[in-house]
Amino acid sequence: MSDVEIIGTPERTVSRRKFIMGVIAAGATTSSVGYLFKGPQPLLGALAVQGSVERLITLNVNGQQRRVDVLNQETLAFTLRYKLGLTGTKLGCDRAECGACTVLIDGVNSYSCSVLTHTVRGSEIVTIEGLEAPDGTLHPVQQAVLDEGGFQCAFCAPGFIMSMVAMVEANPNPTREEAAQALSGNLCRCADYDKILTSAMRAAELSRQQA
Amino acid sequence: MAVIRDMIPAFELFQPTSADDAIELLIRYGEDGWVLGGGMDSFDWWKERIKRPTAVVDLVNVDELHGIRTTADGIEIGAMTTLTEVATHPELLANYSVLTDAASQIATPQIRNRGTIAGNLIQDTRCWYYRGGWPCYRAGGNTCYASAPTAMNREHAILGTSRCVAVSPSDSAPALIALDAQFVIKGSRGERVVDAEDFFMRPSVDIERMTILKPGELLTTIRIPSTWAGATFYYEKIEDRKAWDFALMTVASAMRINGGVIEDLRMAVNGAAPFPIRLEDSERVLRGQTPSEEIGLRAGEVAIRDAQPLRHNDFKLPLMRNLIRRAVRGAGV
Amino acid sequence: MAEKLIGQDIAPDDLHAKITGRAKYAEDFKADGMVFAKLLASPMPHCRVLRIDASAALAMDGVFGILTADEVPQSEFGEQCLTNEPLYEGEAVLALAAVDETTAADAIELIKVDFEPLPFVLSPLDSLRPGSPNARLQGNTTVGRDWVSLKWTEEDFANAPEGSMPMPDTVLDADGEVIVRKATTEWMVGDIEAGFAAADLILDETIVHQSVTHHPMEPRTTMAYWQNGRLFIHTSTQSLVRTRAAVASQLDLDIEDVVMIGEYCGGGFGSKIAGSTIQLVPALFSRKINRPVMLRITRAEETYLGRARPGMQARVRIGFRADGRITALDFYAVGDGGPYAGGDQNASASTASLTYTPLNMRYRGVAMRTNTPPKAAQRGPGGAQIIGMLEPLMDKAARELGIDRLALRRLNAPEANVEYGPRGSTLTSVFVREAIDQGRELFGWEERISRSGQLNGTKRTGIGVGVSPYTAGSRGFDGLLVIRPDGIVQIHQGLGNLGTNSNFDTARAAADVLGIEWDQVEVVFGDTSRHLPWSAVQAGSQTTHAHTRANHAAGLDAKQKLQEIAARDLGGRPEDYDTSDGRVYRRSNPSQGMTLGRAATRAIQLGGRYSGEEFDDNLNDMTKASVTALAGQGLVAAARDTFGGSGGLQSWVVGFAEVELDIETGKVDVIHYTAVTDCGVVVHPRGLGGQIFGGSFQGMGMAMSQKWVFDPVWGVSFAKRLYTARPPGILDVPIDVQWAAVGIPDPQTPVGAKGIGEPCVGAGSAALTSAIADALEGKCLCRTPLSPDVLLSELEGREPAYGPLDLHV
Amino acid sequence: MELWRRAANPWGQEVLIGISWDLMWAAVFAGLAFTLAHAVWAKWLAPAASTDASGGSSVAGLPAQILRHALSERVFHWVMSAAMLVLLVTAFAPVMGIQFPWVTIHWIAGLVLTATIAYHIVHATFWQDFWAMWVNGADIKAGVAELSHMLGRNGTEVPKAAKYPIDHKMFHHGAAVSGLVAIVTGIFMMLRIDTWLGAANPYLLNISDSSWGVVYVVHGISGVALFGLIITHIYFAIRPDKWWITKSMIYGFIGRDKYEENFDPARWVIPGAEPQQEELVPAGVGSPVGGVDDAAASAGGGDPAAGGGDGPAGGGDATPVVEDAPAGGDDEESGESSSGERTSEAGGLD
Repeated sequence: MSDVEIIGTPERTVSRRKFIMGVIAAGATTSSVGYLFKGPQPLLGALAVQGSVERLITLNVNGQQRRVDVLNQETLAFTLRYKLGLTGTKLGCDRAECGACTVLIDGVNSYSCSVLTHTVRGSEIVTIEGLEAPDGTLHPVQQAVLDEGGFQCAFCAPGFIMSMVAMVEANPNPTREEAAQALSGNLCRCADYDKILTSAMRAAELSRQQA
Repeated sequence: MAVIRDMIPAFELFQPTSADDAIELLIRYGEDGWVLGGGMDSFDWWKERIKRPTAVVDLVNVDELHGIRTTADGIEIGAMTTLTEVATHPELLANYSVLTDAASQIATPQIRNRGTIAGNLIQDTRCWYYRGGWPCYRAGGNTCYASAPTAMNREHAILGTSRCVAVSPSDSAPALIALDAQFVIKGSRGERVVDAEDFFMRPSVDIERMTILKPGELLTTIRIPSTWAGATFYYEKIEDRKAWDFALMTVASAMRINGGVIEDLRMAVNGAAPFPIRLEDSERVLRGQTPSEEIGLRAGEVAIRDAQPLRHNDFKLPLMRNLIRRAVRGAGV
Repeated sequence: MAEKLIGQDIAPDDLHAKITGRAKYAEDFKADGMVFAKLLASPMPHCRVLRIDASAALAMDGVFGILTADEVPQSEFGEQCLTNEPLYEGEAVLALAAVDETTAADAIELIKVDFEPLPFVLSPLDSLRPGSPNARLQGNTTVGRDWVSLKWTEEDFANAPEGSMPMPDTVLDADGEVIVRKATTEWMVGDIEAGFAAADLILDETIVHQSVTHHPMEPRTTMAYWQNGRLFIHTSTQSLVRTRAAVASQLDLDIEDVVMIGEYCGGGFGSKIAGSTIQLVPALFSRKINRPVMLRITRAEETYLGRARPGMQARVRIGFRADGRITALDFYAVGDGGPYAGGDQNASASTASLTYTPLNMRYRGVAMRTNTPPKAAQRGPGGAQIIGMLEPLMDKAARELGIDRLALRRLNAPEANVEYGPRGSTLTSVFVREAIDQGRELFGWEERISRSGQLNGTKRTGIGVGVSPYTAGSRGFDGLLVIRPDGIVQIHQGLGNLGTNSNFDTARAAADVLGIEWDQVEVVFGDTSRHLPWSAVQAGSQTTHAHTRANHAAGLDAKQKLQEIAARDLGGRPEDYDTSDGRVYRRSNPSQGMTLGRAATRAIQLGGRYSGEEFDDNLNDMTKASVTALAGQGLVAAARDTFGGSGGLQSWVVGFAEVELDIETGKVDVIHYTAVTDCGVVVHPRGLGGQIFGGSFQGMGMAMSQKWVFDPVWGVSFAKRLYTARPPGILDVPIDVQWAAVGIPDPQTPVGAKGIGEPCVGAGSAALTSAIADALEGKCLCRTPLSPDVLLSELEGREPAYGPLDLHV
Repeated sequence: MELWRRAANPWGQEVLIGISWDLMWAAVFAGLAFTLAHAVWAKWLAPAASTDASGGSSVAGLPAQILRHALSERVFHWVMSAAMLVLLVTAFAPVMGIQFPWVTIHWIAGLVLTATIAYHIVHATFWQDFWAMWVNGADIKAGVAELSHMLGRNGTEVPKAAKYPIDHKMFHHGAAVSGLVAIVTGIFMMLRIDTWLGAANPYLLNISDSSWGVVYVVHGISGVALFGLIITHIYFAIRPDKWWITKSMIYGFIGRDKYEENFDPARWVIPGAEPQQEELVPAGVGSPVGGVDDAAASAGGGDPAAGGGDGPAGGGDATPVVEDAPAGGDDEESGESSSGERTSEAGGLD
């Protein structure tokens, strides 16, 4: 043992009851997976001010209406990953600096780490899980990536793929430079950019064929 | 500081549907209130837990703040218009391309898709001492760490400093100054309209704010007069990486050239000072002149006459001079 | 006969999961009752924890306790997962667990820790100055296993020319015993003074290479829980079975009591070779509070805890003969090892020795500790730094001697019989001259070099080349496969899965021995409960070489067993049988044979060594345990790589770049990049291309933009965000690129393949430093990163942006 | 109310960074409350003028106008006041919401203040009666009596004052201490901004950030104290019943009647007049010698005639220091002739 004085240990044993209380305090009993966030207890209820948001909302994700309990300060990335179990959306930096969390909000690629879930309540959200058809047919972009041997570690892949989807919608016939511009908000630390660009060009090609 | 914060503290969230309601809420919460536009700056502060608003007023549902309108004497951009919308708007592309050039080079596509034109103008400085939560002047403390002789200040200011040497990070600001834009500010006592170049706070006046906006005020509209429509524009941004990075320096100019002579012009840079600066001295040098390498160089030299580099940002002097030269060259030497 | 799988473009098996979002990385798991841990990190670069008051935090609802340094395994010299004497800003002091992360963050803020600041040092050279602080209380470096406080004298510093790094000599007595030590590692091959005497041109340069954080996309998150004394740990690691072994050893557990799940790893580049120290926190915390603990690492924490490539301050003197041959290379380096290691400079020295084969060489290295985040191997450790710094100097020499830059490199490049480094190391093969020649053609050297220095508007063209070797393999690991009664060949792989495709690509070696199609193969990986063989660490570009061999061995074992079963059932001798297209059959009468599935059923019936009940004793214990667990499930083949060989493995990448330097802004655009590699047989062309360009682009980022910045007064880091650390994005790398492989098999390995991950970084970095120097009309700035500020100051003839020995800028 | 502003330094240690601006508001409030209370008291509650045992002074040979502040003192006072006002305005107006570029003005005004104070210290030490501002036993007695009187003990006799009554002296000392502290801390603080002293360098002198915090706090406290003091000072200066004192800081003179009414001739000896008692000033210092050469304007105002530098000057010259005003104005203005000027008057922060 070192001679560091530690106040608070040996800590009290946390009883099962305490745990449950903690969970309730965290306002997370309504969701089986949603205990990531603590709510603003002091303000809740006491301040039913006009214009303030309600916590239980309906979110349109991948074409489904999902009822979900969302805290005020919750980002879309957290709601997707921890409330809705859509862990395909990755958190690489949580600061709009890497693009791993990119999803489509009303068809536009956006960093889900940097938007409040409440802000996009009325929007259509599409994540990587929403691209594949119910019968397992891959989205042309996914197919293109598969054809071209895809990514390396692929932690950035869901974000890149969502940006490619936005790209082929906005510009189905891009040059390689334009594709690079369209994907410039996504970082790949494996720097597999050449293969990614080739995949993007193939994605545009497959999309054109499908259209 | 190595305290890893990361999780956003709780706040009350409001989504009013009108600017007036938003202003009312902001007045009610005063310094504890926070305007949420695109959020590209806000989230950073919240996640770092350096700024902890009690109430956040999300403007997403305030329709009157969205959109681009052509008016009798120019064009109006709602504060909540995204940078992508600005960068791709046909009328802006056709007649005010200095602004679309600027907007299209901001950060990344995703940031432009959510980030707003007002947010780009209002965003806080990126001085890493300040953003790191150091108790500097701008944070209400009594020190500028960034101007110390030992400091790492490659990105910092060479002009217009006063205790604080942080730079304004806005890429769209110099373009709007070049276009002689006006900003409409709404508050509890109605509207006021200010010139773009007067919108940005000098640290000598208030070291803790980047703009003249007071708590309870909203920037609602950007008005671009038709004065400079279709003029000869130049915009250039120099940054380290071609995406994400804040500018080391940007230059924007609008010139009216007639018979090979610069009849009139407006020119601004950012990344040089704690606020975007209009280059009136350079404009004076250039007005009435035929664009040439020599006059461009002179305009550049004039602009950096009073510049005072810190230990690591001496390069900004030649950079600023050269960008001004290039703007003149862009007018067709 | 099935076409050989080696050499084909086959999409890796896990790609479908990766592109649909099904691939689960460590952070994507949850377990019933899981709680979240957060770290309290040191705000100071060096301090001592005096007192921790966690009472307010522990009183919060939803808080489950704290874990302190007193409760984690102690380590006298090395790094602990939590510490009471933080040695860098951001080092973890304690962890707190709570019901959710916001509660944990709120609670952490309530913990009061009294820190006593201690002296700190950021730059390794500073720690050599007389009277300067040491990074550790014990000293600033180690000699043998002893800590020492190594200082140079004022005289040593005064003796160096202005702006140059000193090169003080260690003082020896008559018997060669050290009287006054100046460096921690010294060696000499040949006679350095004679070498310089024979030189017609001597270059003498001080060089500074930044440290750069690895910054894998996935932070090193870990989730752990215990069941009946067994640890289940989901973690982000480059290796798998080796990380499992490391965790078992650190926690003093039986290896069988650690179940490690790491199916996907979001990048490592050397920073997660055996996982990471911090992964012990959830394991220990979970045991303490008896519930699953998730420790989600943030990007800022990743910057602190996530390792970095060691920077160095160095000086090099190189003597050239008039024909360009290097007669003497004198390299003196002070390496930044962070608080726990010694830096990369020794590897730099041996890489220089191999790349340029100087006739005489002296190396002196000082392995310094600093109070900066821990350093670790990063893709081409030591090699990437020295190649990036020396290649522009080769150009400078060529320029001054009036000879072709490629010719100078070719002249000094090693041949097959090379002996390099202090111990005269040898190689299995080397075809770098072939790579240079092929690159000359592919890049169009003659045409492009004619554009060197041309000014187009404000942009000046620069042509650069980097010749970069690095380690590419090891030997002696195990292969393990099961041929199931359904005919599927289940190939078990104990490697990590960080996107190099090693698990899949090296499995091809076994499949090729059996002559089967890829769709008959199922690769088992990523979860130690699935019975994996002992493997190399996924580092040092070992796996392509090591595991094509191991899988080749397992394939031969399987084939042998198939032949024996066939001979037993169908008559004849085993040698009469061959395997291909999912069958084992008689060579003389292919219709006579059986499917692999049938043979597997027979193997189960036969038992013994056919079904894994018996196995070779030379297998590793972990492989033996896996074979035992798999026994009876089919035809079990397990074999150790005993193919042998002499000499080390090195692969080469020769990178060629054309850049345009804007002389008014200092901005560099990379117009074109060509890379040619000597990595033996190409296993997976598309994967190889990805590795070459990815590594090269990482090197370009290192050369041009990537930052590592500290405030010198407070010792606090700034480049801890991605937007301040500036790893290259898709717009910063060239779009016009091409690659080729020499493709000559390594003669000492059955498959002929060598690894490739490492040398690309040095090639990319050096091609740019060389091209930028070319665009500066030969001026070598000898530092990284060559960002616009540095270049513009040079172009404008202003005072340099940084002092010649300034580090951490 | 917070007293201090604290912040975490870059190492997370809590350090002082300055005073809370609440303190400024407290000073404003205290100053205004005091003046209000005093005004109310003076208008409605003040007891009748005290009776002094000595009654109205009557000193033979008193001129009609008595010089109270020499020109040099008055110039000093007003320059210093201007600097002080500028300092207070530049310090506190931005905090109150009136924003302008204040820093440069503030430190330049600070340098002006420093120069005036330095002049004053030297002047008071070597050319003036340094001890005239000293609080002595008589002052304290007078102060106690005055207080008793103010508290309504009507019978109390309040002795007449020396040249500077105790309240003036206390104000002077309060302002002197606050001012000096503000000056010393302010000069340190200039190291942390770009000034003529050089570029900002927070690490100069190697002072720890917590010590810097103390410097800022002390500067803040002295500033706030000055703010409060100046509020009350201005209040008294503009009160009609004190206007004659204020005027003396403008024109230099008080009327004979005021002298006789308020001052003890024994304690403020007018040279040339007949002292009735031993002077109280310590031996060896500033015997009442002449020297006001530069007497100024007419007490009645209007005619700004300058006193000649010729006549009454001269060290040790016992010529009357006061002429009837207005003095003949044919000489050229000269406020500077007084190298030998010695009076018993301490220049005052009156």
